[in-house]
This record gives sequence, C-alpha cells and structure tokens, in this order.
Amino acid sequence: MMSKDALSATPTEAAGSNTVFARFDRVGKIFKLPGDRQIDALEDVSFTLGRGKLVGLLGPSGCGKTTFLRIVAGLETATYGTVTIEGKLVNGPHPNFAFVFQQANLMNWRTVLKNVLFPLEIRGEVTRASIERARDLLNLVGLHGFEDRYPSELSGGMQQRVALCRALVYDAKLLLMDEPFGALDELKRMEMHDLLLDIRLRTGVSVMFVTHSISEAIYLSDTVAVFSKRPATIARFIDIDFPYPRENAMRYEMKFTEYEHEAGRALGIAR
Amino acid sequence: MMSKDALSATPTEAAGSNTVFARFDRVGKIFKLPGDRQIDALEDVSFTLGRGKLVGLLGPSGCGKTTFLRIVAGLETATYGTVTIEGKLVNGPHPNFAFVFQQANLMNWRTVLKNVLFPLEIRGEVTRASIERARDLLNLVGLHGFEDRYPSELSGGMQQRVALCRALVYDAKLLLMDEPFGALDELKRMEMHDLLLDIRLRTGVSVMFVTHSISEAIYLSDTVAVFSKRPATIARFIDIDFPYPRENAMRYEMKFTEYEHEAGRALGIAR
Amino acid sequence: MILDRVFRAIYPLIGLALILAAWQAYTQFFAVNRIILPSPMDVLVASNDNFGLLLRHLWPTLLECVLGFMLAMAIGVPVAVAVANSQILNLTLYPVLIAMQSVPKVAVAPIILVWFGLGIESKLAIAFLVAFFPVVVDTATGLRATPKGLLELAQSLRASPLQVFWKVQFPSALPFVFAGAKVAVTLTVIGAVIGEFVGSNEGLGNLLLTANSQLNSPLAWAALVWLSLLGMGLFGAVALAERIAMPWAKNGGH
Amino acid sequence: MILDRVFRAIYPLIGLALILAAWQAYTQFFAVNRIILPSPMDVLVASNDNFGLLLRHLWPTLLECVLGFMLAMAIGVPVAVAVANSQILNLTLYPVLIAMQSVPKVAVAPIILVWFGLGIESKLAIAFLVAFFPVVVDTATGLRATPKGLLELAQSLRASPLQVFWKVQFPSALPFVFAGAKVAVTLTVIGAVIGEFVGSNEGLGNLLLTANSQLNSPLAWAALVWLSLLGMGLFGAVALAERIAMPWAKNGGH
Amino acid sequence: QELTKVTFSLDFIPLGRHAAWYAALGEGYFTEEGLDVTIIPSQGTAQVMQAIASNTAQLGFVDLPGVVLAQAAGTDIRMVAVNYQKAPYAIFSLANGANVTDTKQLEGLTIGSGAGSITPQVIKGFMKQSGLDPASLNVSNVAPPARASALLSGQVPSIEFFIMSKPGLEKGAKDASTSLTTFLMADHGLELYSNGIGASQAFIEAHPDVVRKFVRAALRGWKFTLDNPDAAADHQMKVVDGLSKPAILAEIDIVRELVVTEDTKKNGLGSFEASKMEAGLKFVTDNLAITGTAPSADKLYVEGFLPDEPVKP
Ligand SMILES: Nc1ncnc2c1ncn2[C@@H]1O[C@H](COP(=O)(O)OP(=O)(O)OP(=O)(O)O)[C@@H](O)[C@H]1O
Ligand SMILES: Nc1ncnc2c1ncn2[C@@H]1O[C@H](COP(=O)(O)OP(=O)(O)OP(=O)(O)O)[C@@H](O)[C@H]1O
Ligand SMILES: [Mg+2]
Ligand SMILES: [Mg+2]
Repeated sequence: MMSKDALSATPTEAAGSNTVFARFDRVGKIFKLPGDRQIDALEDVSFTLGRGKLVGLLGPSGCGKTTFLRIVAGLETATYGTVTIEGKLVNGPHPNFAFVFQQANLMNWRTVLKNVLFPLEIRGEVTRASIERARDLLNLVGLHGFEDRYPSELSGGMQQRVALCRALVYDAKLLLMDEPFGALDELKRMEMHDLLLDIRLRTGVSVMFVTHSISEAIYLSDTVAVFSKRPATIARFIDIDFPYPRENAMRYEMKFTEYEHEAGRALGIAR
Repeated sequence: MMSKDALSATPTEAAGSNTVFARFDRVGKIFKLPGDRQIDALEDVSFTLGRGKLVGLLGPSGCGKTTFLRIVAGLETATYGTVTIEGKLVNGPHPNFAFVFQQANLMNWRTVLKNVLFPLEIRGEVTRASIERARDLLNLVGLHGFEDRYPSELSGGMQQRVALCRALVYDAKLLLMDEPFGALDELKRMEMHDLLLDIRLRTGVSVMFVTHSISEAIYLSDTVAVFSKRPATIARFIDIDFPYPRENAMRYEMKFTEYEHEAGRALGIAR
Repeated sequence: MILDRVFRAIYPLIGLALILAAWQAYTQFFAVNRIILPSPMDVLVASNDNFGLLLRHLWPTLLECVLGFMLAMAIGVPVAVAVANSQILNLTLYPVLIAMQSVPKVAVAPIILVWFGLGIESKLAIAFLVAFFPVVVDTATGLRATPKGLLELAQSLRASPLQVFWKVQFPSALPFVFAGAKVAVTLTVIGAVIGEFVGSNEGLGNLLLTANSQLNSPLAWAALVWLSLLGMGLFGAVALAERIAMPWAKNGGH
Repeated sequence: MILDRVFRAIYPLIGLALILAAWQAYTQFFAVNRIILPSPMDVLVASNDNFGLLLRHLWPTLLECVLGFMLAMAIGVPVAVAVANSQILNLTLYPVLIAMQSVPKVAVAPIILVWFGLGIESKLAIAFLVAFFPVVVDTATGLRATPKGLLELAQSLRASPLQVFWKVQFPSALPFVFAGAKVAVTLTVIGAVIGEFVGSNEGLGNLLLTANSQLNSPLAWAALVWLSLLGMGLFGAVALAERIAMPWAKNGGH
Repeated sequence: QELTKVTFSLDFIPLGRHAAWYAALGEGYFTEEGLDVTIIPSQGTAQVMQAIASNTAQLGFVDLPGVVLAQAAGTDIRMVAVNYQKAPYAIFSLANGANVTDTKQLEGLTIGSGAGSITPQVIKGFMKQSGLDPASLNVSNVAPPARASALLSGQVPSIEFFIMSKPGLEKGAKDASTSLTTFLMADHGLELYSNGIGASQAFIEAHPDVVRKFVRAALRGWKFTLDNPDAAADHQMKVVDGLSKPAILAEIDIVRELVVTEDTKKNGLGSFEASKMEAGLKFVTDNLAITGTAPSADKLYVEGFLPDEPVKP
C-alpha cells in the first residue's frame, strides 16, 4: 500500500516517491455530444506521481486512459479538477515532455531518421551528437538500415518503434506513453522494456504509460494504477515491490503472479 | 506434428483439416526499393489451411506477417509462389473474404453503425435483419450506445472493436485478421476470443490471424504457425490439442504452459 | 451554438465594413474623380436609384452562374475521377484541359457564339469553361489522397469501381471537392460576365458594360458591387452545403 | 522508370494531337470561314511566319505570369495560414477575398491603372488578383486537413506557430498547395492577358488584340495557341516541382 | 403575311448613337417591310464581321476600314449604305493638359488607345496625309473602360474614342475642375467613310429584296430619330436597359453631325459616292497593316440598295 499524500485533502496516493513530480487532483472529463448527450470519460482521478517514478496504467478499453494521459500532457483540458506538475498548474503543453501516442503518428513525408529527429528540430537541438543518438536509438529498437525509408514502407510494429525513438531522442522529464509496445512481439517487447528501464535509470525521467498487458505493467512499474470502467476513476493502486534493475526471472516469481492476480481482480478478470 | 500434404512436392503441412481450404506454395515477397535495394519480406512460405480451421500466426515484428496476410487476401501480389483457395489461384480479392486490418481503418465520415454496415452495402445485403445483426454485434463487443457516434469520438480499442464487427457482419468463408485484439484490455480480449470461437463454431469459417500474444494464439488456434525473422518463413507449426469449445480454465493447464514454452522457444525467447 | 451563429453573421459583416471604410476613406481623402472611382456613397445612391434595374439584371446572371456551376461540377467531377484513376487518361487529358483553361475566353468568344448562339447557352459555355478546371484539379487531388487502407478495404470487399468512387473516394475527397467548388462558383460569376460582355442583352455584366460605355461610373460600380455580392452569396451557399454534407467535420466551415 | 518517362512524354502529345485533329476536321468539314476559326494549318503557317514576333511578345507575358504567380503564392499562402488557423480571420477575411475574386478584373481595370500605372505592375496586379483565390482556398483546405495527431505532436513539443506551419501543416498540405498552384498558374496566363488588354504595349495578349483588330485571325489564333502552350509549360513546371518536392508520394504526378 | 426574320448586329453594345435602329423597330418600319428584325450587340468591328461571316447576323453596322480588312481576310462582306459620312474618330485631351486643338499637336503626342482598335493607324494615316511624321505618335494601349480614368488621372495626356463619348468625358473633366478639348479628325480634313449597313455578297445576291427593305426601313428610322430624338430615345429605352435619356439625346446630337452632311442633304441618308469609297480604300491600304490582298474599290460596296426615293434629313 502507498503512503497518503499529506498535502492533499482528497485521498490521493503518492506513486511511490519522496519528492512529488506531478499531482492530479480530482481530474474529470466530460465530452459533450450533440443533442445534450455527453460521455463521462474521467471522474475524480486523484494521485501524485513521484519524481523519477514509473507508473503503469491499466484499465478497460474505452475507460478514459488516453484521455487522462492527454490531460496530463495538456493536449486536452479537464472538465474539472487540476493537474500540477513541478508545482505549476497545467493548462497546455509544457517543456520537457515526451508523448508516445496510441497511433504511431509519423510524418509520411519524412524518412525514419528525420521523424526521429523531429523533436530535436523543433527544440533547435540537432547536432552531430544528437543525430548520432537518434541513430543509436534506431539501432537499439532494431531498425538499423531503415533510417532512410519512409513510414509507409514499414510494418506496424516498426512504425511504433520509430515513434518510441522519437520520444526518447531528447531528454524529457516526463514521458507519457499510450500503449507504446502494443504492436510488438514478445521478444521485442522485452527488449523495449529493458531499454526503457535503462533509460529511466540513466536519466531519472518520470514515466506514465498505458498498457493492456498486466505483466508488462508489473514488470516495469513502481506502481500500477488500475482504472475502473468508464467513467474511469482509480480502482486500485498496486505498489510493485521488486527492486530495480529488474530481471526477467522475476516474471516467474510467486510474488509476480500474486501481483498479476491482484491486478486481474481489479480489472474484473476471474482467474 | 502435422500430416504432410500428399499433393505437394514441397514440405507443406496441412493446418489440421480433412478438406483443404487454402494452399500456400512457396510464397515469397520481395519489396523493391529505390536504388537497386530491396527488402526480402517473405521466403518460401508453404502450408495448407484446412476448411473451418483456425490458424494463429506468431512472429517477430517486421518479419512479414502482414505482408503474408495481404497476399492471401489478394491485396498484394507475391513475388513468387502461389496461393490457392478452394482450388482457385488467388490473383486479386475474391468473394467471401473478410479482412481485419492492423489499423482500424474506419471511415471518419460514417457513424459506427454505418461503418459496420459498409460491407453489407457493398454486397447489397442491407436488410432489416442484417442491420439487426450489426447492432447485435456492436452490443456483443460492448459498444451499445455508440452506434451513432463518429470514429473520432471513440477510443483506440473501441475503434478496433468496430473494425472487428465490420468483418463479422457478413458471412465470410475466410477471415483474415491482423492483430485484431491488440488494443484491448484482457477482459475484453477474452470476451472477443469467446465471441470469435462461437462464431467459428456456428458458421464454420476458416480463420487466419496474426497476434503477438502467444497465449492468445494457443487459446484460439487449431494450429499455431511461428514465423522466423525477416525474410519470414515458417519456423514451426504447433498443433494445439485442446478440444473446442475451449474453456478459460485451460489457460492454467500444464499442457498450455508447455505450448507457450514451445512457441516462445520458436520465437527465440529464453524462459 | 447560438453564439457561433451570431459570430458567423457578424464577422463577415465586419469584413465588408472594412472594405467599405477603406474605400470611402480613399475616395474622400484623395478626392478621387467620380469617373475613376465613385465613393461608396455614390454607389449606394446609384444602387438605390436603379434598384429595380439591377434586380432585373441580377436574375439572368444568377441563372447563368448556377447552371454554369452545376455544369462544371457535373462534368468536372467525372473527369477528375477519370484523371485520378488512370495515369494514361491523366497524361492524355491534361493538355486538353489546360488548353481550355489557359486560353483567354474573351478571345475564343466568337467561335463560342457561332457554336452556341446568343442565348444563355453561350454564357453557360463560358461560365463552364472558366469554372471547370479548379473542380477537376481539386477533386482529382482529393481523390488521390484517399487513404490507401480504405481503398484496400473496398477492394477486399470487391466493390465495383462505382461503389469505390461513391462510397470511399468521393466522401473522403469531399473537403477538396468543396474547395474546388468554392473556387469554381466564384469563377462562374466572372465567366457569366465575360459571356455577357461578348453578346447579351441582359445580366449584370451587360449592365456594367452599358454603364461603363456611358461613363456612368456609379451605376457601373453598383453593378460591380452586386456582382461581388452575388459571388459571396454563391460562395456562402457552397460553404453551407459543405457544412450540411460533412456533419462529421465539426469545424468544417470554409 | 525509363518507360515511365517515355509515357510521360508520349501521352500528352497524344492529347495535343487529338485537339489538333478535331480542330482540323471541324474547319475542313464545315468549311469554316478563316475569320471565325482558321484551320490549324493556317495557324501553323501564321505562327511560323511570325515566329520572331510571337517570341518577342512571349517574354513579357511569361514574365508577368511567373511574377504574378510568385506573388499569388507569396501572399496567398500566408493568407491561407491566417484563414485556416483563425475562425475569426476566416469569417472576416473571406468576404474581402471573394469580393476580390468575383469582381470582373476588366471592370476594375481603370482603378488598377490609376494605382499601378501602365507598366508591368498593373499586369502583375491583375495576374495576382486572378491567381490568388485558388491558392488561398486550396491551401487553407489542405492546412485544415492536417492530421490532428501530428498537430498534437507538435503541440506537445511546444513548437512555435511558425514551426507548426513549416514542419507540419505545410508539408502535410503540400498536395493541396500544389493543386492550388496548378490552378493558379494557369490562371495567371489569363490574368496577364487581361492585364495586357487593359493597358500594355507588348505581350501575347497585346498581340492577340492587335491581330484581332486587324481581323488577322490566323495570327490571333497563333497567339492563342502560344498562350495555351505557355499555360501548359507553366503547369508542367509546377507539376515537376511537385514531383521533386514530394518524393514520398510515389505516384504523385499531377 | 409571314415576316422574314433578320438579325442585325450593331458595332458595339447598344448606346444612344444606335437609337435610330430602335426607332425603326419601335415605329414599326421593319414590320411594314415584312421584316422581323432582331438587333444584337457586339464588341467592335471584328465581332460584327465574324457575326456576318458565320451568318449569326445577316446584316451589320460595319465600317469601311473593317470591310477592307475583312475582305482581305477572305470574307465577302460589302456595304450597301453609309450612315456615318464622317469618321467618328476623335482625340480628347484636357484643356489644362495636352489641349489638342490643332493637327500639328499630334506630333510627339502620347495617346491612350487600344491594341484592339484600328484608330491609332487611322490617326497615323491622317498625320501622314497632313504632312506630319506618323512615327512621332506614341500609342499607349489602354482598354476602353480604363481610358477615361487614364486621361483624368493623368496617366496619358490624350486618349482616342469615338466622338460620341464626348458628353460623358466632359462631365468627368468638369468633376476634375478642368474642361475637355475635343479634336475630331473629320473636322480637320480626314476624309473617310465610316459605318454603314453591310452584308455578305452571298446574302445580298440571295435576298436582294430583304436587303433593300431593311435599308429603306432603317433609313426611315434614322430620319425619324433626327426629327424626333426624344421619341427615338424612348423607343430605345423600352428595349435597352441601363441607358439614361440625357445620354441618348446627347449622343443623337453628336451623331447628327456625322450623318447630316451636304452630301446626304442632297442625295439622301445612307448615300455614298464611288470616288470617296476609292479614297477610303486607298487611305486604308496605305495606312493599315493588311494581311492578305486588299480588294478593289468596287468590291467594297454594292450600289442599288438605297431607296428609289432618297430619305433626306
Ligand atoms: N510497401 C512496402 N515497401 C517496402 N517495404 C515494405 C512495404 N511493406 C512492408 N515492407 C517491409 O516488409 C517487411 C515486412 O512487413 P510486414 O508489415 O509484413 O511485417 P509484420 O510481420 O506485419 O510486422 P508487424 O508485426 O510489426 O506488423 C518489413 O521489413 C517492411 O519494412
Ligand atoms: N473527442 C471525443 N469526443 C467524444 N467522446 C470521446 C472523445 N474522445 C474520447 N471519447 C470518449 O471517451 C471515452 C474514453 O476514451 P479514451 O480514448 O480515453 O479511452 P481509453 O481508455 O484510452 O481506451 P482504449 O484502451 O480503448 O484506448 C470513450 O468512451 C470515448 O468514446
Ligand atoms: Mg486509449
Ligand atoms: Mg503487421
């Protein structure tokens, strides 16, 4: 179980850190539809994300995970509630963010390498070293030789990996990822897990990611947050008590299976 | 292990049926790139698919699974080799096919229901009954109440479910699905599994689907075909010896875990 | 929603007011000779004095524009389909289309008169010729931009070419069809006027020419203003049709 | 690839040949009077006899077209950006744009002459006015069709409006910018001719008018044909620029 | 009795100068002759000739230089009556500007004219005739709609128009607090028949009676107009929109100068002399760039279609 956040009157729970990186306070979202109808996507989501922590979000399809991530990124405005990051209220995208979208979202007029370099171009950080870094990342995700191909010539999983590189190519303080490994085979997926953990270790980036894989969430996260059905609110926090760096072997530990069951139950899966 | 196909000189293996529905004979695909470069995507893929059988395709990202499925659907032409379906050589899309694309591929100008009805419109089969069926399917995948929404108002997983309904709304003899459940949470995914098996049982449709989930492949399939790295060829066939209808409990049987290990090994995952 | 509608009505008026203000200021400040450029006031007076006359001549021009536009769409869209779907037709037809487009219509008017006579047909022909090209280019570009996945979906269902067009390419290209239509509809006004210049007894273009020849600038500019308003009205009608035809594009508009 | 290039050269020639054949057949079969429509042969002879003359007058017209086109792009694209990104500017500016578009340029020529004089400026102004609208409408439509996801990506990187435009919206809208450019470039030919009609001592439009007044139909039609060829050349240049600018769109073409 | 349908093309859009044709229509003169006449507008000489050559119109208000050019271009259009005995080509300038009142002032003058007009060549011919150097005339191409503005705004010191534009220009000049100076070349020695009734030789041969009847009715219309300008204006305004009565009356007054001459007082409206036709032809062939071969003088006109009893003004 997690320590209550002393600063907050609402029952928020720190996602496992000493210093607070981001705080979400009763965040809610209602989509207005034509004809006075509406969709309640999020309801009263409250918790805090510790600096350098990794939080995995699980939840039923269509519950509001993407919406939540987008609100945190400042791409969508909450209908009510507040998001505070490093003490500042979020009301639009802020610097040192990286977002991996649910769709690969590549520019079909740019080659793979140029797609990866896009954030650096925007930030005016294209240097010989940063290009080298982009190439390294592409190698790490297994796309060596595809630097000069266009996205339309890649497979779905390859596109997703390009999008991943694009988010990792610059030093973001917060990494938001929406089902980043969903289209990858297990082997690639595991490689990506280790890559992500490695980068987190080196840079101290705080991470929130959405996934539908319970074991992925457990393997990667400090804390797993399970969302309820729509309107999504947080049904359960699960602190994952494995040390970093994590080993593949941990997947076969009893505790891992217990975590899996706990998450499964929170998701309503009877095992 | 599978019975050799007596008709073929090459080592093809029947995907577990008495009567042959489709035969793939040394199918290969080479993508030509500018500047005399090329990508070998498929190499000598040979096997037969029995009528009413369910074959799951596993393989590393970017190996050529989508390409293979597209060749079978007649959307892409093989560089060499042949695909024969019901005795006829495939050289273009043929009737009574359904294809679920890796991307949801919805028409943003049509509502959810209209998207599902699209195949029926094309085939001139829109009747009161078929509309009813479309609505039923939408209910079954959990999209009740979203019939009149536009795709842009749906979550990623909801879009994928619409695409699924669109493929199931008419009676296809062959169902080709490219990572159809990739964006769904586990619970929804299991529901979809049972829906698919149920439909297969009722209609006798033959199914080939791509997935990155080993357990999903085993749970659903008569036979699992594991592709090798690019250029993809079939590294291993695994006949799944569980009876239909399948029960969730089977996931916890020893045999299931053994199959998982076998597939994992074929994919190069050390456990 | 209601506020939105108010905005939609107010901002264009602001735009118009800006033109008028600039115009009035210019004529006043530089004391421009009325024959060169009458002031908006002069034009307003002329427009008011000749209201019946202008109205009477509005109808034939309006008719020419509407019919010419419909003709341009009815022929332009199929040509665009041909051109978008066949590289051979594309390469073969384009020179013909460009020839039709880049030839000054005034210069070929005599032969058009010979072919179509002095009735509305010749004006339609010219309005059509003028409006046709943007429809083809824009529609063809839009059709070519149809997402490949949707085409493959239709293909996998063995949709007929007509179905592919009506159910996939056309709806997908709609924003661009409408872009072409908007350019085209304003061009038909020019086309109708050219047609009326060349040979006609009625229409705002005809009136404009008559007024011009008498150096009756206020009336000529009144006709011009009416022609502009006609253009705006036609454009607005197309923009409205777009909003209605594309309910899924929420901030569609022009 | 080589075959492809041959096709690209051959099919347009077929298109042109078709026009010529129809034209020749018509004049021959109906024994059309030369003053109304000279035969292609007459025109060829006139074109050959007056080659130097036509060539001399081609340059000013070409210059007017190219400069007018560049002006239309240079002003049209920023206006499209404004209009595409701001609903208020959109609603306010459009009436002004449509007014500019749907007013017959010949009729406003007097004031244009007063403002810009008899030099190349007035021709540029008219070529610009004629070509400008399609650039705005098409570019704005293209910009609005930028995939939302890419805009959000740029937004999440806090790209400046200028970066969003240059790195996201513009490349994404390129096919439509080029569609607008293609329509515009052929319209500049018309604009230049109108400009030359209104006041000029050189250019193919001027030559056309002179030949017409002398009832020298073959020369007039030779000028017309040259104008068409000019239009095709300009269109071809834009289409080529498109192929070069969009290497990722393999079957780009026009 | 069945009326014969005839289409008559004006040389321009209908303006006050054309009141006579509408008077003939309105007074029923054409109907009396058994003709059902449609009057169509055009945009200058070239278009009239094309209308006649293509049989869009059977008769037209053609000018002598135009006929020479049209015949050189291979048509067989001829004149059967001459209405404008004097050429209407006029040079306008501002009193406080170029103020052209004398032929000599044409030397070195810059004039706004049209590339689509033969007038510059006529002016140059006139200069040559008057012993001046035609090359010294600078012609700036300014389209008709822009010409008044060009003069009044000082873009060009002088412009060329038909004399009928005088009233409108005068008004503009007054607005600019100056006055207009008009120089009608015909008043300074230019001898050139201008517009009259023309038709193709083929039509004339096939339907001589139609031509004869048309000419007779039209000339009566002219006489009526000269006698009753007010009523003629009313007739025209009934058919043509956008014309103001004062403008029509002013134009009729000007046209009177071109139509009523010593010759027509003697021989009747529409009459012409072979010698003047020949002089006109010579003037045109000498001064206008002609492609093709110029016709001989006797091919320019056909005699015998004027009324037996001259219609005298
Ligand atoms: N249009 C194309 N042009 C060039 N290369 C292509 C094209 N389409 C696919 N490829 C290449 O073919 C290979 C196989 O692609 P395919 O999409 O079949 O992979 P996949 O097995 O479906 O991968 P994933 O699991 O990531 O979807 C990839 O290396 C890809 O780059
Ligand atoms: N633009 C929108 N307009 C209206 N409703 C929307 C919009 N975007 C999302 N929604 C609705 O909000 C709900 C949550 O959507 P969201 O995309 O956040 O789900 P999700 O948890 O990411 O699901 P998935 O796992 O399937 O991606 C859904 O019911 C969806 O229909
Ligand atoms: Mg989502
Ligand atoms: Mg794939």
